[in-house]
Amino acid sequence: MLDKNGIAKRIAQEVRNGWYVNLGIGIPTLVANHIPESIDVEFQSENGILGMGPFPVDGEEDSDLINAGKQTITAMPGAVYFDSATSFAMIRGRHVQLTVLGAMEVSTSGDIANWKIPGKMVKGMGGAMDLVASADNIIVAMMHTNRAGASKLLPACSLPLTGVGCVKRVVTNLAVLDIKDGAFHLVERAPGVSVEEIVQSTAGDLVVPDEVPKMSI
Amino acid sequence: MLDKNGIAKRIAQEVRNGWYVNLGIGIPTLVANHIPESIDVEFQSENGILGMGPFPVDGEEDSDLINAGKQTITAMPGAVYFDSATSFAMIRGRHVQLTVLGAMEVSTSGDIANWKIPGKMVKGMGGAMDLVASADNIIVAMMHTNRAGASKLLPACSLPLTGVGCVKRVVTNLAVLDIKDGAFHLVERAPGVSVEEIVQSTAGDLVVPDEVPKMSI
Amino acid sequence: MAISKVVSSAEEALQGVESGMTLMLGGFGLCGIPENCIEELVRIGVKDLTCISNNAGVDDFGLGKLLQKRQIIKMISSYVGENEEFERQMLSGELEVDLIPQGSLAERCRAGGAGVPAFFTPAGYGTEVAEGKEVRIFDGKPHILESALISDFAFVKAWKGDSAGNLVFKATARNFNPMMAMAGMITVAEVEELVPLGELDPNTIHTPGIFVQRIFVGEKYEKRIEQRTVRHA
Amino acid sequence: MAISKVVSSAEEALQGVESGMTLMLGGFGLCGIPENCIEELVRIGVKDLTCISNNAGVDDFGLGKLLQKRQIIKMISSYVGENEEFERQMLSGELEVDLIPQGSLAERCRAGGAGVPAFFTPAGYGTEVAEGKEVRIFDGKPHILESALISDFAFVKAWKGDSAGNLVFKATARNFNPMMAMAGMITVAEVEELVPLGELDPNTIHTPGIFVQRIFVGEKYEKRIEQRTVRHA
Repeated sequence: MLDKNGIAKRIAQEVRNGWYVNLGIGIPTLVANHIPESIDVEFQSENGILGMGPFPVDGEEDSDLINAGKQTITAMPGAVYFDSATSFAMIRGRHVQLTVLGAMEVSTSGDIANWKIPGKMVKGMGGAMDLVASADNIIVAMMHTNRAGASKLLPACSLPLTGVGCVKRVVTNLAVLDIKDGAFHLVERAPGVSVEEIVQSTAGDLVVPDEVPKMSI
Repeated sequence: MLDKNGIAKRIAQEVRNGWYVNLGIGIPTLVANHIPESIDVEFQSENGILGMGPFPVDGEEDSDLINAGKQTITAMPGAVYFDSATSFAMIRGRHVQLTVLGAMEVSTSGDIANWKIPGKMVKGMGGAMDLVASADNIIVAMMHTNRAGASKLLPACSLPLTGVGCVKRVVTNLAVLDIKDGAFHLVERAPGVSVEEIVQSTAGDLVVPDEVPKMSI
Repeated sequence: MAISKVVSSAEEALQGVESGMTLMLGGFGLCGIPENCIEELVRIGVKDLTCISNNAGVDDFGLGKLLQKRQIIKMISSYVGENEEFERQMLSGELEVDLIPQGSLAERCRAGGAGVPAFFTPAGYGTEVAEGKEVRIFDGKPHILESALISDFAFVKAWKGDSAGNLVFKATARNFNPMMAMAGMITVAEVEELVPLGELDPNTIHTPGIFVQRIFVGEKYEKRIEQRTVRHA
Repeated sequence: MAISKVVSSAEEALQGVESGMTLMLGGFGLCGIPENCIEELVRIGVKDLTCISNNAGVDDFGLGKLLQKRQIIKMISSYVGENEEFERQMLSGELEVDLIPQGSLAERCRAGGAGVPAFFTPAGYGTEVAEGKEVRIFDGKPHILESALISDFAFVKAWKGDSAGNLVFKATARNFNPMMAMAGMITVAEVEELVPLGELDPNTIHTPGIFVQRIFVGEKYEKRIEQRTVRHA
């Protein structure tokens, strides 16, 4: 079974040279730590930077330089700042090759719910709806089950949706799964995780091939 | 009767302190020469400059700095350059207080035709359609009659339209006229021009008040 | 001569702001917010405001200050966490909240400033954001029709500005400020530094002065950091 | 490390350009046009091109060179005077011409790059430009629905650029270049000067490198002036 860093590490393997990547808050943010040196990518943060670097060293924080999670950051050589309309022009116009974000629920039709729980305080969708509606390549990073142990991979989302039919791949603590033809397709299992355990933890239709390779991370 | 410079001079009287002004090619361009020193205005050229200055002195032309008529220009202190989308955001978003442009025909309903003569080579509308569709304040600068002596102020335009119901004031070599309630309203006559001459030269309905002041220019 | 937009104080800059108005306020989180305009809004005590702002500040800073004084009746935002008073007012029904996808919010402000009354976007299709909105398929993909946003006043915060109202922003403090400057009927810019006319390179101005009606130097900037995050070197 | 977009020549930059494609070309008149890309288009001799460009050059410069070689079958522009060969081909029916209001052309390119498939504008309502287009009233005023434009290749010309494809334009040579950079499936930028990564101030970049797929230094710039106009000092 993977921890959060393991999930991020596995997702980092999906990143290709030359891609612009938008990483959501939480596990997705960790992906940046695992991109191999041999690969050139640039991180976009939707509040207005391309070429986001690591967090600053203590004492070098700049209140004018933050990421979409409102954290202080740094800029890499070749970075560029822009306004929010331009930022979402990049996103909506499909100039960003990969979006990684968290989710509360994902369905077999590729729907995603990650912004609202009825009855709880609603914080808002931020840029998530724009990101999922536009990206050609969306990877969801999440735990396979919620704290109560219930599957987050469902026949249909029960929570209010963030986007419809947009998620193509999910990486969890248990597995890598693709979504197509109205089902989850098991692609890889995490080290130490059995196919049976994944089947048990997946509420939506799951297609299991004869051979399920173990992740190499 | 006014010459082209006279028309420009009369139009310059319409300009108020603090206005952003877009001047079309031809007579409108001359308006800039007649703005009193006491008035602060900025000229916008739709190819991407605000704060346009006079033509450069010989030897100081910059091929990267032109106006919408493709003429070499200069920039005033406080000028700013921008792209074409931003330029027309200014125009369409009604941030430009006054547009002055030429016309082939104007009608009693405020329609304007100034871009196309059927059977002749069509050069295109450039920014004229955006300008007339958006400006709150459009003044047409033109000769009262065409070369054949026919009126350019008509009950309805015969040429393909540039815009509909948008012109509120026309300044010609003979007169200043407002357009409202489906008619031209004579506001001022040019020096040396009789009301009869204006009536003769105006094909569209013309409302003539008892008193028609002479322009003071 | 360039048109001068300079006013001497926040007080003068906010002349004409009245209760019941719709205001836009630039900033993302606490980054790039018009601190001095917010202070002045608190001071003059206008009420029943509709505020269009990506976020709602924190309890004791940014728009949170207006919430504490119950000056806001409606927020139009994309993300409004980090604020207990906000939550209390929202749950009690004192505060109406209209949540909008962040990209749609940005584009709707730009559209308002650019004279584009409506546009299609894929964001929010199939979600509650799309309820009551026209849906149309383009290139096989459903889109919803979103309308432009404008405001009575827009308050933006820039790094540098000149008397003509030209503005330059710093780093990610730019965010929503340029679009909101376009969409305000009256746009007030507060700046850290007012430079002499002609000092800003006309090639590198972010917001042309035509979008700004009043400009003043902010008295003091706290520029609070919401999530101070550092790495261990 | 930033993604590198640098190619060594116009020839390499235009790899993949084929007859029948739709191209965007930046520039206003002869100001800010991608001179070296145009030369290369002439050299490789691709035909049946649809060119989206505000203007069509003059007889012997700019897009006029492609017209002389009869490489263009359709022009999408706002103004196409100043060109006798253009006129001849248009009147003889060899060349199709789609005339678009300049602001709509600019906004349609931006929309194409920004993932906005369509938007409403008042420009052209009641004229032949509106024929066949949906009309809708907003705030009492009729608007027409205009669609986004995209292209197989966009060719833009900048003043300075870096290896990440970040671009800075000079004065009014910016014009249509930034929007077209956004709207090209493959955007080729030619620059007067390629500067080391990190030299461009990230605050003052006009076109972020994400919109540029290939960048090269133009071999030679004539930068011809169309209407040399001077005042007598």
